[in-house]
Amino acid sequence: MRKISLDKLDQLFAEISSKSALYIPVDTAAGAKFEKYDGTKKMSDALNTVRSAKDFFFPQTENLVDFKVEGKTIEIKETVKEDEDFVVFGVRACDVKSFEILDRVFLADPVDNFYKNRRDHGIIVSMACTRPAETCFCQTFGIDATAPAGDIECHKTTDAVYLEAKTDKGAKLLKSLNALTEDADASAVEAQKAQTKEVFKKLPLAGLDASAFGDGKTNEFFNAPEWKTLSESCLGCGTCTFVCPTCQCYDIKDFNTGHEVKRFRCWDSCMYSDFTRMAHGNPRLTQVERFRQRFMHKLVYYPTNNEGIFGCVGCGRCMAKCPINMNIVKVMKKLGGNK
Amino acid sequence: MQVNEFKPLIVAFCCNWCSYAGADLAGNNRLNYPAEVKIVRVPCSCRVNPMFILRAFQKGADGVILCGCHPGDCHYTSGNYYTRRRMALLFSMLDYLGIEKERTRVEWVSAAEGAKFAATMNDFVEKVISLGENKRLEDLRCKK
Amino acid sequence: MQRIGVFVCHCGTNIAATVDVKAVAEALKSEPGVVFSTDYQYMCSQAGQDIIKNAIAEHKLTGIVVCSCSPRMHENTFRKTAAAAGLNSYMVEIANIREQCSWVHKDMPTGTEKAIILGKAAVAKVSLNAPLTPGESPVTKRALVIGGGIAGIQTALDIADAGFPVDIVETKPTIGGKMAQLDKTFPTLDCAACILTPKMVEVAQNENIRIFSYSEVTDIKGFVGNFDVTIKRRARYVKEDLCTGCGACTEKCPQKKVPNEFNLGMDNRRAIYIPFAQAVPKVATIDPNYCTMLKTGKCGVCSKVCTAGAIDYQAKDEFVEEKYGAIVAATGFNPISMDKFDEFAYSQSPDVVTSLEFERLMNAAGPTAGTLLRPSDHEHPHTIVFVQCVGSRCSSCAEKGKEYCSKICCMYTAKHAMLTRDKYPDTDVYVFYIDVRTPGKAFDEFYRRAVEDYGVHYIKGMVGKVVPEGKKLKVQASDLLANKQLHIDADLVVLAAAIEPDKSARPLATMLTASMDTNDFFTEAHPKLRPVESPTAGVFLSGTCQGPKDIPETVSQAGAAASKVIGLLSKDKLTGNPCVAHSDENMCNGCSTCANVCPYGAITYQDKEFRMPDRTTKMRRIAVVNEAVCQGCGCCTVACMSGAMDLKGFMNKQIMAEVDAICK
Amino acid sequence: MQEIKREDLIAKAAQLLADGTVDRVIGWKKGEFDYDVTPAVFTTKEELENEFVWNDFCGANFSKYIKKEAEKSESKVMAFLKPCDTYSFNQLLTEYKFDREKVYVVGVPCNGMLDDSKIKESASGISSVTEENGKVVVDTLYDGKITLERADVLAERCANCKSKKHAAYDELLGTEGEVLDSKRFDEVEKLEKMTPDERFAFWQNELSRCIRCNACRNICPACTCEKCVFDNPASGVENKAISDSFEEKMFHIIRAFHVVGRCTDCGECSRVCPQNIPLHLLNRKFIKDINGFYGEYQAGAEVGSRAPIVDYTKEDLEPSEAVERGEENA
Amino acid sequence: MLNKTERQKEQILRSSGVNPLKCMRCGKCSGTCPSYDEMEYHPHQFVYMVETGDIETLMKSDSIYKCLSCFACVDRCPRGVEPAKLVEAVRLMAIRQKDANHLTPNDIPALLDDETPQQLLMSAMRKYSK
Repeated sequence: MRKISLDKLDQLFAEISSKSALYIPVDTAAGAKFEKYDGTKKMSDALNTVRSAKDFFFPQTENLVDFKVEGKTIEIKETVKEDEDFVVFGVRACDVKSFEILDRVFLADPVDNFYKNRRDHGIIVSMACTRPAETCFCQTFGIDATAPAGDIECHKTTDAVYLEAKTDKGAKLLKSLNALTEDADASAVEAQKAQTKEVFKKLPLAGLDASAFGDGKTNEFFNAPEWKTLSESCLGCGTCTFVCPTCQCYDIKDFNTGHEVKRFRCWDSCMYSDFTRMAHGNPRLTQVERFRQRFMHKLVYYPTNNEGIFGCVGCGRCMAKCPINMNIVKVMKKLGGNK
Repeated sequence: MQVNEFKPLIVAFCCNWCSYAGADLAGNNRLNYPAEVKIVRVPCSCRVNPMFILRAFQKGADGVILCGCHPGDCHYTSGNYYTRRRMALLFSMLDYLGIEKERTRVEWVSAAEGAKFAATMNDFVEKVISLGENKRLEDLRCKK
Repeated sequence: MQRIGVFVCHCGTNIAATVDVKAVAEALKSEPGVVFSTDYQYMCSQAGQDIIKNAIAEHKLTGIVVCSCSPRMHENTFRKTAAAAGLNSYMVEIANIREQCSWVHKDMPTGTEKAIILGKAAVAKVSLNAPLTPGESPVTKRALVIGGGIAGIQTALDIADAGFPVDIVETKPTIGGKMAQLDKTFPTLDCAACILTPKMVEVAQNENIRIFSYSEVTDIKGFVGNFDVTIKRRARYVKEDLCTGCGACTEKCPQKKVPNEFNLGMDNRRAIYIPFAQAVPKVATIDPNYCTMLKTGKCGVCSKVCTAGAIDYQAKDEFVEEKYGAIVAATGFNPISMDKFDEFAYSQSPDVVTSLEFERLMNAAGPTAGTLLRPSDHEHPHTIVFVQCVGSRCSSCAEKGKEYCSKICCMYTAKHAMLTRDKYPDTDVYVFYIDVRTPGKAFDEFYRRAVEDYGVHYIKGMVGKVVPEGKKLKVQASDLLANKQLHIDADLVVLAAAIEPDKSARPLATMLTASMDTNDFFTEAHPKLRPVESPTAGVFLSGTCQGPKDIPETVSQAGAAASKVIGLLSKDKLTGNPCVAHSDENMCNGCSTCANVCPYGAITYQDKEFRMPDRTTKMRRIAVVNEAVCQGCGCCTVACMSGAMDLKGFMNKQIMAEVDAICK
Repeated sequence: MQEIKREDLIAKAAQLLADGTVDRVIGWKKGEFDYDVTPAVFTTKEELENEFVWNDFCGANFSKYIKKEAEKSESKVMAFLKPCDTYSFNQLLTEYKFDREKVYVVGVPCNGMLDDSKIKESASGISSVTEENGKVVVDTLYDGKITLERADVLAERCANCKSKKHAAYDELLGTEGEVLDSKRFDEVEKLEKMTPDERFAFWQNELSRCIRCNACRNICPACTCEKCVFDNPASGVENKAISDSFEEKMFHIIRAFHVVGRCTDCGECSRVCPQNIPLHLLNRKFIKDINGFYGEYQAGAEVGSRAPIVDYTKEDLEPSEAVERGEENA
Repeated sequence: MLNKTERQKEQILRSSGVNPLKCMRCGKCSGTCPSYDEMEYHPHQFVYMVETGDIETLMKSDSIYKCLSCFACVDRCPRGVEPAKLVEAVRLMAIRQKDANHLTPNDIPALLDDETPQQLLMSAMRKYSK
């Protein structure tokens, strides 16, 4: 484990950003947000960014291919290009875990080149949590927010940041920063971790249990009458899916610029009435089915296809941002018999 | 004469009954105006949806002008009165968003005002040239 | 995918001198959908049109673009060409490369470049065109005239003369309107009754005309050619078919104290009455507000004296429903109320009268049997002051007067002044005027005669106040030319009250979805070119309901309205403009925004049941455009938020495709 | 603190359910915390007693739910409406969005709602939000009790409340308020006073955060189209996600334009925006312009009123004057 | 730059709020004026003379003090021109030009005689309380 005092953190950022693009969470009027480090920005102390870190690997829109129509001939232009290395600093445990969930979708056969390319070039420097919010429930899914992993795992104390490489990629980066950091003992952060763990036990959602859900529970929940009442208040907007670190659905569309056609993909939301619309229409006829889809996907379908791993990381963003405060916790409690 | 002269792209929506005829009259009288002006014929100025105007800017127009019958002379009696309100509000909003107000204009041109049509277009193109390329309402994807 | 043919015209050298037409034809060849492209000297010539026709057949074209002169010149020509070759005539688009290109640009490269872009825009549009067929609707060959004054009478007579049945609906017990109350008419001084009553009789005798007197229109549905109208026939308690108009009842009726509205309340009539001797229909009417029998059940005198047995105290309002192809509004005018003009003491002195009251005082059938007597003491007035523009041209307070000029006052005041001086040379007649407005045939000569031959004192200036004092009316006025204030002791003051549209016009306009101006005059479809038509198709305007006018003008407008009606009714079917609005019922929200902006009232709403995706059904309010009424301005398409409303021939996607092509 | 008590609302709802006036009640349902209230439909007294809440976080406007519920069945539904909600209610009626007879409106006075995101700026790990002596007391996991001034955490729209008077109701609980002299256009004026460059920078910064989640549109009482042009591939402007900064502007300009004369300034768009974009400043600009150009107009103040955008006078100002006038104000 | 006439006119229009262009020269103001015969220039002439900028003449004329400020002309004018306000504005200009009021309200009682109508008293109050 290495350590750097807080007053030297800027130097660390400067050093990293001199070699590759560096993104750190910064405070803005509209909450914390990952921004490219430009030598002046200060790292945010906020628990989490408003949008998740999935944008780094799976951006909201990205161009897949361009067609150029010249008279009556069509020329196809590939747009995939080799990315440069980049470092994302300060990713919380929940978001780190979300990458694993996305990997299982995008890196499975057939591999998504666009995603893989970014994943290969991205180095994740995580940051352990010390002050979880009342909306946090990552522990429900077995995530230890005090041990966020990533390529390098960080712990921030009152005076220093402790860094520990978790992967080879991380070790390589950390080594390159040796001049700025000093050796430290892993025990230096143990007390803080223990303290944080105690806080986690006291969180209002600490008792939330996902065990009722998971692999093979489709029949049990699919026709539950509660979906109707739960979905009643849903407006069908895409806020939850767009702030969610694990939502991975996308749509592919063409845009005619006048001189060429850009085929791009963009995030889609199962809450939308035209989600997976086919010639006969949307297979999910009303908001009840669309609403069910989102939660069944996170809690049942995904685990069924992925060795029981849940498709939710308990980051609490949807709880904070839903316009009418309907969220996965309420769904789990109602259907899973929690409290 | 400037080198690398900026040639703006101007879309002019003209109502069929007055302004389009006014443009024809400008032609009949051989009154020159810049070729950058391209006219789209609509039945009435009230047919012009704000979306058409934004669409033109998106696709690369540097200025959009809307021409209709003089208030009170609308072929459909009241169409241009609605145009006037809609565009007053739309243009005020564009201005509020910081978009150069000289890029949009409404002008009333009757079928007898060929000279006014040509003069209006000359003036409008000149104003747009002085503003330069449309940057604030452009769609980068549409840039060549 | 469309198969589009492009035809570039040289127009001699008109186009070809500044546009490289061959290059244009060549460039457009590679546009999507274009399968044929050529150029020719004169596309509009027979030979040129043959090229188009042959190409349509040979290349199985589904759409054509002609790059030529303005569509205002030859769009119809090429549409006919296309139709002759079996192509829908709305699959033609014109790129205007003459008036809007070759004639306004000087050099060849510029002109050619622009012409190509205009051509591309036309190709982009035509590739989204859909064949359009004009809608047809049948025409009910019957006209309705609302209002039985001289305007309504003349319109009805002219329509009936052309062989079409006409119904006149009149709220009063008799037709005749305001003209029946007049004494003489300017500028020829014919007696109004002498020229009007023969026409009234003609109406009564015309087999094509039905009169619904003492009736009103209560509901209008439908559209041009197909109006469904409900007419309420108010109970007159006298059977029209039995009453002979002998007048026995009106002489014997014991209720004598009913203000006579025909004489503007200056004398009384009975509870059962015939408004005037030449009334049409000449049928008595019982006034339910005054009839003792109807009010208390005791009397029945009229029933006893009626030898025809026409009295029916049990009569009820009846409703008649009828179909019409055209409706003419001829609701006329009224003088405005003088109650608020305290300065002229109208409410204080019976000797301050309006001009219409003065007409009755001069009229042989009036309350004074034609002798000019003061209403207060029935003495002969020696000094008469006429005040013009009372309530007209008055912009300061809307509740008092009208901002417009009432147009007829100058002339009738000159007439009154002249007639007074003619009959009673011993009277002093003063006319206070702001301007004397006499445009019209023989009008100014008429006014000058009043001044020069009859010695009427015309004074430029306005009366400031009238104060009744003893038997006199103290008139204080300014003489602007002499720069003096005048004080006149008058015996009679006559106010030329402004005129306003009849109060029934506003609710009628609502029923007709016809538009009105702020003064409640009906608006014309076009103020210059379509002055007798309302913007609402099938609705026509006759007389003062459209604006102040005198009798000659009213009669000519009535004839014009009639000719428009005849033109409409002589068609068996109405063929509409196919470029009309259309609402996609699946997207329509039924919010009524489109109907709010439609100048023609072409949009109505209906509840329709929709199958929802989850197999339930839902009733939804949706807009329906009446294609026979829609004129295709497209105002509704922008008002519509959801984009449900679109305009055929100028669809959103077509206009956007043009914009895209221009900006490419 | 709300002047009227939860118990009074429950009693009223229970009474209307009991006497058969209505068979459903639209109200607010308690959540996991004190601040995450959800609109819900209640059908029994028990449900109401267990889950109904009425507190400083009951900001949600029920318009969308009223429309949905009124379409559902022939029977009557009851809705609690705050003064600002009643304007939306009337506006929907003006547009024939539901049958007035199917809704029983109980007006409730409102003392302003709190903005939980403002509370979260000063407190983290919130365990409860209560009120003591007119101040907001937030109990937290880390910093104990934090006391906040109510005015500091009041929602923007409530701080600039336009009316405490209900525009519609069948029955009113508590006392009726007044139409207020609101300062709601101050922010718009501030923007108008900026230079065009500053304004452009301001909006570029704000709108660039848009993630096109559609929350603003889906919550908006005026956005009740069967199919939104931005969802309709045939409209030519559909965009599911924003690929270019142009589309952010396009979406927000057109959305604001589509609600011109229909927006009641309920402020829901700004409340729900996950990116805190001050969308109400767009709508208020239109409202301010309408008031300035065509005379005061409040959408939803009465049912059936004709919005200025679908009306005209012959003396209206020209579009060029409209822009000039904006500058004169500056 | 405005010349003196224009400046005076501008000031009169501004202080009176009257638009003389609305006048259609009907003369009803003069027809209704109770003080007509006392005045050298009559209400309608005020309107016209202000319109043409002939304000010096009006200021020199006694007419400005003969107006009773009864506002009959204002009430009766069909075009809402409000001639009395013009008279008042010219009067104020004249007074201000002299740099002082020649009468204070306290001076008035001494000047009253029994035959002075109440209306005049009222107009005097209006005139000199400014």
